[in-house]
Amino acid sequence: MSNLLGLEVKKIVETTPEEIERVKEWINTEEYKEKNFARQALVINPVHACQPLGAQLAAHGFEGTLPFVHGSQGCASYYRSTLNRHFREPAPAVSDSMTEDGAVFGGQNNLHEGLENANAIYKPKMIAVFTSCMPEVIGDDLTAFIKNAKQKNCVPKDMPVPFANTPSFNGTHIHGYDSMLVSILQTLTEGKQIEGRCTGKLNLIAGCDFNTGDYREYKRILKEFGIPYTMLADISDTFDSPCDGSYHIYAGGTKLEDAADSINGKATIAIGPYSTPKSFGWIKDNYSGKHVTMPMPMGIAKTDDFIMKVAELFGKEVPASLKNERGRAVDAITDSHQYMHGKKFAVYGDPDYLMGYVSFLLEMGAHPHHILCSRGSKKVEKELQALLDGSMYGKGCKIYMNKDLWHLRSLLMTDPVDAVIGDSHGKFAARDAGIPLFRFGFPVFDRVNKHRYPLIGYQGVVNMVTEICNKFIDIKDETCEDRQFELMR
Amino acid sequence: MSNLLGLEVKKIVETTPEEIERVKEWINTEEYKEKNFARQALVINPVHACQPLGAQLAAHGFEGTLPFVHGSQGCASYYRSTLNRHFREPAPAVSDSMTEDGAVFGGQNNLHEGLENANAIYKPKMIAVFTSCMPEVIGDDLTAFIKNAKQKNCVPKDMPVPFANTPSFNGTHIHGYDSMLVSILQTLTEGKQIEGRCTGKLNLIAGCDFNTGDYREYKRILKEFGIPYTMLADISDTFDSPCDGSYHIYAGGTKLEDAADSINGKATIAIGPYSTPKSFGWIKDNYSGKHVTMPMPMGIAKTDDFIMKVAELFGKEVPASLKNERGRAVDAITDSHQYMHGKKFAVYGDPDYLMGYVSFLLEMGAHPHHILCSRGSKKVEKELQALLDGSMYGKGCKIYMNKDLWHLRSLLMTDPVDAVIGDSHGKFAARDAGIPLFRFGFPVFDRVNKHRYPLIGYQGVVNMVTEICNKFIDIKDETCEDRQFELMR
Amino acid sequence: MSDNIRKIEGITKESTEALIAETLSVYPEKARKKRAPHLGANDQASGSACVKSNKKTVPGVMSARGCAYAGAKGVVWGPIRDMVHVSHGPVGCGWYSWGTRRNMMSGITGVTNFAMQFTSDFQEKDIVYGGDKKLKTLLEEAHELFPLAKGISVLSECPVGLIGDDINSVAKSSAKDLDIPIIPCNCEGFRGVSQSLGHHISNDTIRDYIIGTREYAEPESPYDIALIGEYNIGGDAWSTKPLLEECGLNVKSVWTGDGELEKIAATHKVKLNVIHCYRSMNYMCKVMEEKFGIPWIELNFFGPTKIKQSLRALAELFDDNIKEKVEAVIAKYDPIMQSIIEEYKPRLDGKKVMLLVGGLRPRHTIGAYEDLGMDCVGSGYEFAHTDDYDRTAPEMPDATVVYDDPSEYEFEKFADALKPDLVGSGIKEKYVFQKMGIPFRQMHSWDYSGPYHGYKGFEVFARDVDMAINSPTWNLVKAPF
Amino acid sequence: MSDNIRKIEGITKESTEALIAETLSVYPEKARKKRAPHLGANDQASGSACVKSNKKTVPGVMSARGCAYAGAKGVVWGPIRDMVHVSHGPVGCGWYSWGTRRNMMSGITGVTNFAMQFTSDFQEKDIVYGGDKKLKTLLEEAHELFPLAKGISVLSECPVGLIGDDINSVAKSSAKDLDIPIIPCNCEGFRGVSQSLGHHISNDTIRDYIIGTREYAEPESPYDIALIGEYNIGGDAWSTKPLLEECGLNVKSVWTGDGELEKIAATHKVKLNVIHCYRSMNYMCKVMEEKFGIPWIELNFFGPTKIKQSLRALAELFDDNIKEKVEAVIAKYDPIMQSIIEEYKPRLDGKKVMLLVGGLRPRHTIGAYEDLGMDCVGSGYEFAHTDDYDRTAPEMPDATVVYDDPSEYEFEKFADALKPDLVGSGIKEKYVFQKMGIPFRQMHSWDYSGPYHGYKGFEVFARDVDMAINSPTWNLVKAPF
Repeated sequence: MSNLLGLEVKKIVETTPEEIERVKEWINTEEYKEKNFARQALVINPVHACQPLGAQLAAHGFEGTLPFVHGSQGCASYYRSTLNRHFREPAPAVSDSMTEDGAVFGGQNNLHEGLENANAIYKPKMIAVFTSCMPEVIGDDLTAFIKNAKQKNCVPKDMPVPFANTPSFNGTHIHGYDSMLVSILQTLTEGKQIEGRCTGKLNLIAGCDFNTGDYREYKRILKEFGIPYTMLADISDTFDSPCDGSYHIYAGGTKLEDAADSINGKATIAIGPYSTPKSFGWIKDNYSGKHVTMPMPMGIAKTDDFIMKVAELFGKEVPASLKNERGRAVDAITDSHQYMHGKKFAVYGDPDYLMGYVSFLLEMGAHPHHILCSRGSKKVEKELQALLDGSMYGKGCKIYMNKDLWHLRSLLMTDPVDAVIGDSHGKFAARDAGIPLFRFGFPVFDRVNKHRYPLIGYQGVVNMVTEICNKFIDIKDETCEDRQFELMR
Repeated sequence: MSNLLGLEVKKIVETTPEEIERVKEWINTEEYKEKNFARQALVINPVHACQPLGAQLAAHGFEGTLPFVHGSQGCASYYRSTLNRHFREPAPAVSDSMTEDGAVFGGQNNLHEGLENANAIYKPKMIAVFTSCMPEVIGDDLTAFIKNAKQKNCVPKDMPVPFANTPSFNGTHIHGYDSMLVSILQTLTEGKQIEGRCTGKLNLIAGCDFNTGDYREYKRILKEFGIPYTMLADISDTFDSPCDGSYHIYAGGTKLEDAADSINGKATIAIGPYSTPKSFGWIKDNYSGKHVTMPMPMGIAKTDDFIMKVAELFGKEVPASLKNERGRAVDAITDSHQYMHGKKFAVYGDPDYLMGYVSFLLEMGAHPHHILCSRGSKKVEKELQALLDGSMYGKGCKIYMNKDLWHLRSLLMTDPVDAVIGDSHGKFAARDAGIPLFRFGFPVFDRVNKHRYPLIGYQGVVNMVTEICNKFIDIKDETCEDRQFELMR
Repeated sequence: MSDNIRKIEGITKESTEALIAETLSVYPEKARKKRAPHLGANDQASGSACVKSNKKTVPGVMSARGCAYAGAKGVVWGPIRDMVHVSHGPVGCGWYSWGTRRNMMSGITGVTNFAMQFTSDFQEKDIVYGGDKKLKTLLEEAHELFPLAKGISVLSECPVGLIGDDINSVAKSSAKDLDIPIIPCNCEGFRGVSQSLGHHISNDTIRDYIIGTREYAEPESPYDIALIGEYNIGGDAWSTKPLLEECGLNVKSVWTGDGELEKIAATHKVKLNVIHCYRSMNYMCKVMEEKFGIPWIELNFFGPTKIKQSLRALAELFDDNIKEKVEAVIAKYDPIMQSIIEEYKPRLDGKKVMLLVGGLRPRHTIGAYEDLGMDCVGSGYEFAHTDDYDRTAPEMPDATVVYDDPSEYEFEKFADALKPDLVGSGIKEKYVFQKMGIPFRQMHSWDYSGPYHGYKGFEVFARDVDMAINSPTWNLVKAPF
Repeated sequence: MSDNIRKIEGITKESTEALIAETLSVYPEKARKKRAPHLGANDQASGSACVKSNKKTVPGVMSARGCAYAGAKGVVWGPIRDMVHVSHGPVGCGWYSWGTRRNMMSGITGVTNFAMQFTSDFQEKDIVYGGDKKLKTLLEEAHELFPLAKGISVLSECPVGLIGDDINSVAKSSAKDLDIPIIPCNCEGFRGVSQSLGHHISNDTIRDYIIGTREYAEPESPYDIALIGEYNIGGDAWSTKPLLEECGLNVKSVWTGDGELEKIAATHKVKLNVIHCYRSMNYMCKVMEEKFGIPWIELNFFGPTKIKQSLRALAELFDDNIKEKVEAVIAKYDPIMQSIIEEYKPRLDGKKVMLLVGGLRPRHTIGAYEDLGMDCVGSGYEFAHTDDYDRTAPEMPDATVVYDDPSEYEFEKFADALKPDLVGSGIKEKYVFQKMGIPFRQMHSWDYSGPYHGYKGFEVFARDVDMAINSPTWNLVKAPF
């Protein structure tokens, strides 16, 4: 009954140290890099996750909302634990635990039973349903299933149950975020548009952003402006909630009535053209007021654009407090440019983050030497190239589309840089290359509180510059010979 | 004309490598430590500076105020460059350049000429005079000198010219801060007390604190409370001013009229019992309203005390926003206690900072194993001991009063710890011991933006915990063997 | 294990059953009926399960369970260090399970170990046209880029089984072409009710493709054993393997912590299988017993009491030489363990712990807590079977609550009522309880610490438990205002 | 230096004098009268000073000057690495000057070098009763704790001179007791008008206590030289010393960068003194010339043009052997320098720089900027003398503004009017100009970079100047709103 491969039975032979040494050297070579970049089918250490993860993030951004995975239960456990580890916070979500028979009969029974139980036990105000592979492959009809669920009173007829098809074999987490978000907005705003009504508010969508500090920073900026706002899919309190001795399953999120009323907003800004295209497209066609999509405001220039756009949309002056903040951020970068100027970086991550990293680095006179995008369109590549072409510090920098972190390793070993910007998964390549990794992306599993420090806005510039410059100085202090070890740097 | 010592003329002999090796080992021994601690006269690598430095800091905390050093010009250059390097900001101050003849005729002429020129050229609203060694030794009578200066119209009669005797051979920079501050307050409030008037404001003195982020954090907290305040000696804008293409010699500081009116305040809190005793003593006897002196609010418990005191003084509830902030800070420390728990620290600095470091570390379950105070009273020692006695994590921790960083080095080499908290000057001892230095003190000459991140309040807790825990994880990642190098920490 | 019945003050069969009833009261009828048999009060004397188990999870209740793929990739296959493990299907499953279990590995990553994420990253077209071709290419690329990999496992994700790919034949033909073992494992996540089936499927695959395909180079010895169900979490195997060697035994292979394919493949040559995680690998122990006549013994490496019992039970199966060595080992470590207990017990005595872990620790760690003076007032498994619960009954104090695949709601309610001083469970539960101000340790991953196995591990375990429970940060949870 | 007169577009004698007049207009009569002679338009042809210098600073104007102690401790003594330098008096002076000059040192701190802060930390009682006893004890303690220190310098701060302590006799007796050189230096901060007197006093002390008290162990050679006025800022001496050695010369001692007491003490045996910082050490060159007949030559190690001129001038004083070596060195470095210039000049051509530094760089660095295509449109010194300004005239373009001990106000006004692309001065000035959006480099300390001396240094200098001027951060200073 054994040895089904029918390979010959051998005595165990250990690989010789010489052979190990040879391969160890070989994987750092140009020759290896070429073989590595020739890969057609195998993906090694990808930077992207699958759609449902982003869908769950979006769902957590709304008041009293329970994310609901229609599919195998293991999927939900994976999404939850990923968010737990990054935020070091709870990430409550249920699944309807589809199994073999689902393949035969479809998932409607699981969905209905799951909705009924989840509603009874966790008393949500909204259940946001999204799919993992199984129902996508067998082709479950969510529209019908959920209509039936309400008829069967699995959930109250008036309970919003938005749903999104988020197949894992297509796009990445940012697309799942977009699909879930647009479905939630469609569901909540249905019939809420009132002729002539204007909330006077700005609707702000942060995009598929896993940094709670960013959300708080957006809100602080708008507060400085004195502009009323509705932040849509606001995860800041969900994933940065107080520890006060009591657990609240729904710790934060956009108030549902605010989300519903957002269709009557004065203006809507969707941050992250690459993580909110569907949502923005639908908003453009359906929301009152003005609509703008903008890149993440990372770095001084992109933050200026955001600030000016907000001022323009609401016909306001930029408040003195923000002018001063800007001046202090500029002070921080002029005072410390010498620690970053001319340094080479490798950066990777989601497209919206990449645009931010690259323009920030170029502003500092640093080189985003290797720019690696795990999944991205020609449009992403073109926009990145345009950023590079706009600065003398972009010369010689190269963009690698649809590549993974094993490709990055080859780049770091054959064409070295001074540091990497990415997420925790880059730590292995960075260690092999002997350079620091700045954990500005998602996920961060191995440092604390990174998600509490904004990367956007002027404060984000100060945060990035501080972390990067001080790390470079740390390295100098830790590696210099005694006679170069000085009090001042 | 040479060899006045009359020592024998010898051929040059190089010290042997063996001898160098022997001494190199020897200075790390217990035996050396004992000799080192037996020092009576020699001070090596002291942690404290002299009074006038603190006096200049206080002076910079007031609107349109020009710090004026009565003494040798070199002194002024030293104070200025120290502040320049720490804040990476301008620190305008003049001196009256006393020279030899001053020793003979006293410094009145220099003072008068200096006041006249400074006033004409730099058009201050106030000139804050403080002394360096020379006039203190020869016994210049500042009271008379300045009276005469006004009679001679070196400065307008109505211009406030507070002055402080700040001898460098007595106390440290924190005492100079106190003396200058009380003189400024006495000068500005003279005759301003109005029977029955109450500004309804809180007067807040931050103490001799070189962290601009702390000042902003105090103000933010009071804003959350909705309590009107006058922050006395507010250096936050002076030493964290925007870079916008124009230089303003007087970039910030407490409005003089607010300072004058502070005598009619509803309440006054003086932070830092060890850097503001004179000021607080005088305020207690002369200011309207309630008066409280409190330790720096470092760590959760001391911040709670501060928050509750503010609430009590103004009969207010603690706002929800601060309750949530507290909860988030507690969340940060419960989530990351495992990275600090049981770690041993050596801490040194000014008494008020030390109280903060020690109570913060004990809160985290860490041990402030070596507590070194460069200049401090029995009272300081008793208060520190009380903190240690109040926690099981204080067991075995020891306090060293009036010791310097060469003593600290002996402690680190003979009784090792995991990290040091102090200022940049500790970097040499920390490097010899092979442990990290956390630069929470003053001055920081070798890292950027440290002064922009508050250490006080709940945000301060998050900042300290983040820096410390992530550095310990950095070290683990950088020093562990491959098989221990992991994605999660 | 102690034969006399242990009682916990304030806990009776009645109180526990009342707690269960009250907890389930919010459930819809059907769900309540399904869940009720999975919750019970322990009957210590009976020595048998008080709950049903290994049933389908009730939809929508928020279970902590994973899937068959998780059991195969994360648990059984992932730890084998010298193989390339391909997550075959969409990108997510492999990405989520990449580096998140803490099964540590020796060797050089990318050269002699492959603690990386290999995936076929299925796209729409692969679903439509099938992924077999892609798999074939992928296997060639893996073999070319990682020539020292001793084999490749192909772990299918849900779509693979649904679209009817035939990974078995691809594996077979590629194995011939590349002349290395390529193991197909049909562990789609929708199979079975939990990780558990993934373990079983993986065991069967080892049986079918691996066992018996290698032989050890060294001559046999009567002391040759294999260590089964030891996954080297936080370095556990680096504590247990040396310990067994100190007892005079030759650990020829470890399943599968820091494991090596060929040594596992030759395990049919050992004289005894020592199993730690019964749930995930008892299948292969039984197979090797039937097929090769290899006896097996179940041990517990948590805490000095259990370790001592285990080593002596082990010694019973060998000659005096081993017996003496074992006694010497015990004599050597007893005083060290005593001093650890003296340091921590005074700070932990009488503290209560609740557990919800996988298939082993909810019972195996109880003794270690008791060594520190602590009581386990509730325990349960994500994916255990009846035989696990039978083994649990005598370990738990009488009448304490036992929960099988509990929902987050149930677990939270029980903790609310029982007020434990420590909860030991997984990352999904950690922050829920910490928000409640209850100290918590991740007991799947040792919470980024470890090892916890063996004498070396107990020192770390004791320190961590003390740190969690006595961290002064907990005193700050409640604001004074 | 070029003999033809250089003009800067838009700068005339008239424009410069108008600028000066306008700047001084806010000053009170007396101050204006005092300051006027210290500001002037350069007369390049004259080759002589256009300003008065080395006068008392006008009180209250905000001068950048330091004191005699700073000149003695910071400049001359501090860099001698194998001595303990005691800041005798209150704690401040030593603390402020601790580690803030960047004179780098070899050796092991606390063992063979003493880059630390030693002070008697005067208290009230020391002022009242005098500090001589304390000094004696302190010297014993220093000798016991630092047995490898080759000597101790005692640098007095203001109070010491005012209370009439006699450090000279304490030094003399302790030197005998401890049998090591203990050098008393009466450099109280109130002496003189600037750092400059501190240099002079220190030179005299070296003359009186050190020179001639040691002899080199090795036999003499015609190529023995000393490098004087090289303080190893940012490692300058580690660029210049090897360069001179590459030219075939034996650098027997460096004054005082990374300096060694005994080698300095034996310098009377060299054949030539090569001086870089004329201001701070010309005194001892003259002494050694008179007393030991040692010729000296003034060189400039900034920028390839000046380096080449300097090396050839140096070669003229030696035989063909050296001449050949020097030409070989020049031939070796010329192309390297050329490539550096080709890289940076296109980005820097025509940029304007203003300088305010100490006693050397306001003239010595001009050539290096010119090598990069830049023009110096204003320069001045903190503590120079007439002979420095004489040497400056030919280096500066005609009619450009020269300022002696300018106030911050004057310097700022000049920059406002001349709109330099770069200002090179000190830390006290740095952030003033950066707030104005003007790129700045600290030219005392090389702004935490360096070395700037020699061929090696020019590469660093060019990179830093380009970085400062072309950093894109300056484009962000003005807000778009």
